[in-house]
Amino acid sequence: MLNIMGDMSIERKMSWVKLISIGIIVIVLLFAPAYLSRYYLYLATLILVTILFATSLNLPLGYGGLLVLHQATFYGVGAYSFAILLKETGTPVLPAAAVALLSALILALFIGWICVRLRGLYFGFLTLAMGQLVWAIVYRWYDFTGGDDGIHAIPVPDMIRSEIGAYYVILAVVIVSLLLIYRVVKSPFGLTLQAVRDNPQRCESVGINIRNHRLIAFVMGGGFAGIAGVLFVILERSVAPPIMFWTHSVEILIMVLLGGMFTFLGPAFGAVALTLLATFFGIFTEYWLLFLGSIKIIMLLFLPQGVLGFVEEKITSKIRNKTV
Amino acid sequence: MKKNRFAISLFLVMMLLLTALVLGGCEDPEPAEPPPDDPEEAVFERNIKVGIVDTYTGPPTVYTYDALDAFELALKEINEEGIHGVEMEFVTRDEEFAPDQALSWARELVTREEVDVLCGFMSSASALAVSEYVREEQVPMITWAAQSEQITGEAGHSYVFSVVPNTRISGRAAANFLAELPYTRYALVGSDFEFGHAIITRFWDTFQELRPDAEVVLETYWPVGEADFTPYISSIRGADPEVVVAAPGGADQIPLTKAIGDAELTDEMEVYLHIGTDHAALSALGDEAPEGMYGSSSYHYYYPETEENLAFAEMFYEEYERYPNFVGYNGYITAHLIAEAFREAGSLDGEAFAEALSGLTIDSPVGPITMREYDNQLIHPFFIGKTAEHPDKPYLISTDITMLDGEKIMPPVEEIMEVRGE
Amino acid sequence: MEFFANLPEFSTVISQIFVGLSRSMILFMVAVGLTVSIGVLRVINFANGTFYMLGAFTAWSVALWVGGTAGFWVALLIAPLVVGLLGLAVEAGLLRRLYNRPRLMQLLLTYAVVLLFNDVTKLIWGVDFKSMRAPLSGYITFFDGLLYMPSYNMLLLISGPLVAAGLWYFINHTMTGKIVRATATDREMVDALGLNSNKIFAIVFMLSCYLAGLGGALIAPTTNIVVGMGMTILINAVLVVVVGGLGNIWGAFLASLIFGVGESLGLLIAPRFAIVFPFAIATILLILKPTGIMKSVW
Amino acid sequence: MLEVKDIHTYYGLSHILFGVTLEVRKGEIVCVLGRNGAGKTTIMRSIMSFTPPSQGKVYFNGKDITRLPVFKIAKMGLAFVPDNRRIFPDLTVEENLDIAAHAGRGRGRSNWNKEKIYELFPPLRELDCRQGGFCSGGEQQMLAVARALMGNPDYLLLDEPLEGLAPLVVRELVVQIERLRKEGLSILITEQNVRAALKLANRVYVIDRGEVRFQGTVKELEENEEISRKYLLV
Amino acid sequence: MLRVEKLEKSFDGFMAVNGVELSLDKERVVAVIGPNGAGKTTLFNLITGHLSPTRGKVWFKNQDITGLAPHRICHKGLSRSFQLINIFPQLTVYENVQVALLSQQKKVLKMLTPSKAMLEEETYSILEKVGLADYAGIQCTYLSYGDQKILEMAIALGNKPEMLMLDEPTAGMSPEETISTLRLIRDLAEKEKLFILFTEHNMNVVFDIAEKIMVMQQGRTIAQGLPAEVRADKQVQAAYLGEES
Repeated sequence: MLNIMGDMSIERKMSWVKLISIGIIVIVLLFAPAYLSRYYLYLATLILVTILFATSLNLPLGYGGLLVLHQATFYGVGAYSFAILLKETGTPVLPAAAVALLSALILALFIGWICVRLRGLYFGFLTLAMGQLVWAIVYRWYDFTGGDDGIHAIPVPDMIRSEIGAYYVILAVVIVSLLLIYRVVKSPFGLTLQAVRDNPQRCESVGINIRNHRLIAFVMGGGFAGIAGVLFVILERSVAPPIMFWTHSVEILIMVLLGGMFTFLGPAFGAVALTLLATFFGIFTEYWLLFLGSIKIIMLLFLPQGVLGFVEEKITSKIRNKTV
Repeated sequence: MKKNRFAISLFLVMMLLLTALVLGGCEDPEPAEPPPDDPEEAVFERNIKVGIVDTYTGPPTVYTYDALDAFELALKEINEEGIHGVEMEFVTRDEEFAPDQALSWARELVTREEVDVLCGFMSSASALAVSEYVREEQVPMITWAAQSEQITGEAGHSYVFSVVPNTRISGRAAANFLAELPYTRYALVGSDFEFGHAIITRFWDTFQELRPDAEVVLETYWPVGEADFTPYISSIRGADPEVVVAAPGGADQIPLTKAIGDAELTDEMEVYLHIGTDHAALSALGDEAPEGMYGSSSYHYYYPETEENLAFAEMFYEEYERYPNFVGYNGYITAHLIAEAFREAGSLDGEAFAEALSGLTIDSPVGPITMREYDNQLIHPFFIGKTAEHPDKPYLISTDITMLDGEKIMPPVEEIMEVRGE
Repeated sequence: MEFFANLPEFSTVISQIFVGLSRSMILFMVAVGLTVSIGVLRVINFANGTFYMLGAFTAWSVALWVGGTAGFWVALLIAPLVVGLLGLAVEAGLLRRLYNRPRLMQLLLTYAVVLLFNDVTKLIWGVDFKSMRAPLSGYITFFDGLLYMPSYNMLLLISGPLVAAGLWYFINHTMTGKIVRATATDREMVDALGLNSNKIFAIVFMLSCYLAGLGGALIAPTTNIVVGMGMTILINAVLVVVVGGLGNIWGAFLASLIFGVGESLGLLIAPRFAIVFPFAIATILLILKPTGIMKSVW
Repeated sequence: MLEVKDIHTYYGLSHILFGVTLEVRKGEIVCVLGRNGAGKTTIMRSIMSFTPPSQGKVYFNGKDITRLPVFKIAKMGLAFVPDNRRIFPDLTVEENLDIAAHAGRGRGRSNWNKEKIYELFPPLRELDCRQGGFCSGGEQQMLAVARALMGNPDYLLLDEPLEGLAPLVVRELVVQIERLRKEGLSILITEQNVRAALKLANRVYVIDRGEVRFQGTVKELEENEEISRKYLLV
Repeated sequence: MLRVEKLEKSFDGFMAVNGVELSLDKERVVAVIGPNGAGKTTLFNLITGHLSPTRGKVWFKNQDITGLAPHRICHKGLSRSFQLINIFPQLTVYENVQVALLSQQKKVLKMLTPSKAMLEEETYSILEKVGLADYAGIQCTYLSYGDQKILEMAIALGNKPEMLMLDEPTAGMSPEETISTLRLIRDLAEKEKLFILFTEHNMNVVFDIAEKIMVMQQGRTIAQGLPAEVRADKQVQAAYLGEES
């Protein structure tokens, strides 16, 4: 048992697997437009956006231990700000995206500042209530947000308008964002964030301001969700209130959980799997919610750590058995 | 241990991507179409495929399934005859009343299923979202339930068609009808979403021109899906109007009608309910619906009592053991419009189809109907009547029906040009 | 369309308050079911709204089967029981396996149950609009017309406090109620005394579903019975439970009243923003009293 | 007779008990001594199957009770008083006793009732209507024992009953436990307070790091200085 | 160094700590003893800011730290360990200590540099000091009970404190572990010039290494002074020692 980390050969093997996997994924992703038909390219792009969205939730949820029940608020606010700026004011894309990000961050800061006083479920429910408040305002404020009709025909520049253009732009932004999140997770901030999640009391007594830490994680999660919202607009060129309704947040939560919330790529895996599942069930049967619901129940019952968490546990326990 | 985590994750994501890739790669592209020749003699080389994107989850399903069933019924008729030697088929997708889902499915249908026409659309937001997409893809779409006036108005273009009277038409129809009555004090109420607001606004704009002496004594809206209408009935009573004009959306119809009946509001004032006399609501309410309430619908299976109309209603009844509501009827005529337009176009090309459909006139159960050329909005009669009991039926029906001429209640083309800024 | 409607008359305000109170009662029945299951099982049951919907559907079927005004009363007896038993099946079949897992898991499991049941309901009952006859019709007047409301709302108004009182008696004065309270704070010790806490959990979950079903059966005559009708009330009920203090029955009662009356009065003042009210009320109350207006069991 | 045979118990991944074997015969008081973290509480939890052992067996009156549901074990006549008392804080003292009596109705020969309990623990009589959560530590300990007795058990498992009590209260409680044995109860006690425990016990087990290091009578333990020094730090 | 003045804390009318006075200046190793429930842990929590006192003051390095948040007190150089094991279960042993060091160096908000190699030397030096260096890469829940208690102390040392407060550092340890832990505590006081305040159950331990002892019972100080004085105190013998040994 004491030898778990000592076995260098396993580590070296793993780093090779890692390198090769990264290489293959990069190639697969870079040349996707070459072999994917139009619909699947679109689906891939949509999945990329969802991956970023799910990962943005995992930052406060999985790493910070914050029960964020309404992440779609920030996604929606990012999307709406971007859409309104492009459509109503004709702002160029980059400044508009920057403003959208900023508005998601500010909203997250505001909601977070109020919510981080609370713990656990109370925190979660306050985010839910405030998120629904934002949703209700968007839904009602017809002159500004288009109400329940939403905003359509958003003038996205031609370059990123084509499916391939949108794919590459979104791919680039998602990869950069994921790398950023990865770095944050592996940074001292990320490490202490996990410590705060595991044992907040102890963190206080080693001198960590846990409220600050939680707030920062929450705001960062909100910011990345806002970016995902902007990407969504680039892809769909239309927004409507359902994207920030609470059920959307729950869908994303399920992705994160089923993928494995203590792993970095778990949420991404969940996003890929559930989006594909929903699409295929939607194509094959009218009662797709029945199937999707059943699958979710089965997975929740039998894979409590999520798919990646499960696989990881299997493999690490095998390695441990070998080394002990 | 932590290192493995990353590698395994990467591996799994990769496997999924590869699966997607294989699935995606399996699609082989359809061969290109031959150029259209003379419509009369054209022979299509493959079946016509129609994609239906509609809501099959939640409250509006009472309409969407009717439309789907009627559409299928029409296909049977159409395929007996055939269209240039081929048949028409369809696929459906459930968009859950969410525009992003609708758009996603529309993309799937257009790029993966490669459908020739899209139709359906209960939700106006979905219709608007997809409308922008089909404009670029040059795939025609027809909405049979979404009533936003923007669809063929401000956001209209040559590929989007509507067979359902939109809010502008319905509002004008109500105004034209009520202007004949002697009342001046009005209460305007509706469901709190765009549809409710639009109906009320259009009604009042037109009505004011016709009757400058009228006044609004109350204007109020309730959240969509409201379970209990008592507070609204109380506030209507409190305002003491002569006429209540109500625009409830979808599922709000039932509880509102019921609350009106329960409060016996029709004894104290006139009540006009948008789509209030449609079969879907009245048949569900049985004898709980109030008698003597004005209501509108763009279709009644029992009126006009023409042979064609009764025949269609009976045919539908035989197949499904129920009578169609107005959206069901819209599904039926949509199928026939599509078939006729393809016959006319003689090509599977979207542009040719859209051109053929625009301005097309066909015979329907209620007489000839025409797709207006400028804005692709169907010219269709509109029915307003008063509820009354019927000796043979367990529910109320509309009586004393006034059939408003489609041409008259349609907003003039100039008005549409104005909102489109042309 | 001004922001503020004309100021209403006094009698309208009074009537509106009472109508708001009667609306609160339905909200209370769903919310109290939620809060009981949170208090004892520590499970947040998102499916509660779905059980409410099933209550309405079952009541509709039963009333149709029995027919007449008696139909409603029979439905009121049977429908909640059916829903309660269904709840028991969900507890024993699914939820029981997740008690030791993180709360988020249970929450999402109940959400998946919502998806499942919505489609099953569609399969069983079809998609037609459904409407059910109320046992009482017409309006009644009190105090020289100062208060004027539908008789059926009076029934609702009475049923809420009845349910609350019954629940209070059950919790405080029956042996099962005492055991339920004990289980809420220390499940292991209840087991160690030789009482089967699994059974207590099942009873409580069944009770909570029963209450949701009762709410559904009671609302059925006034509303359109459709798939998805549980979603709106669910989110309001969740907020009521949180604002009232997780697991506190009286908190849920009080919060329901605040929500119901607040919304009703809000309608009079700013009808255009009626939809914003519940969330605004919840947000403000939670900012002021983060752990709810009454003591939470957590 | 309660017999624990070679049990191994884990908390998650940590292995706590390594083959513990002990027995409690009818009518005797057996004491398990050991330091914090030695595994005393885990023995109790394994017997009651709160944390069922992954290897080994627990027999009660000859029946295998390993992995039975907790409530079934309790119903057979084993009562557990945990180290932190775990009174139901929202219930009054009376209600605490009521539900235990309800659970134990129609069981056993000893027939405890409230009157008999109040006789044994006079202070409880005055506290009748006070909520369990508002009682002092000593009162809670009495209540916890009383609650266990209301179920009419044959065997009593007391986990560190004397911990954190004032000396005077300890003395009182020792007397009361002694009385319980005379009533015919068999008792298993875990304790850190060696002095008090030795006053009570017939036989003693000393455990450390999840293993039994010594077993025998009180006298034998007192004579074995090495064990006392090494494991009990007296 | 540390001065506690008339500290009081009541929970719903129950006086957990009642007018405690304590000061550390010359003596580096001070012990607080008393039976369970005497208020030792509450006293610790009051000093480190986990609880705020009902009355009284706490001075550290001549600054008033009464009621400050725990993380602020920690940054002033007062660090503590806990009676029950209180570590970061999902992190490795290395990371457990690293977190404390990062916090002490105010680097916890660095977001873009990988944390892995940061402060490696310091972390290892602490791990070596307490003898856990061999287990650096292991997830800490796999450590034995005794080692987890040591890790507990190592985390506290990660804050580079001037004064260390240890709540029952040897509770539950085997005699060998207890002895080595005591040696470690003495070393820390002598070599690292740390002030150490600790609570303890085990009398031998206390009289062995403490330079000054405070005895608490039911929230009050009943004796304070050099070990010999305390041992001789009648009241202490009656209330505490008399029963225990």
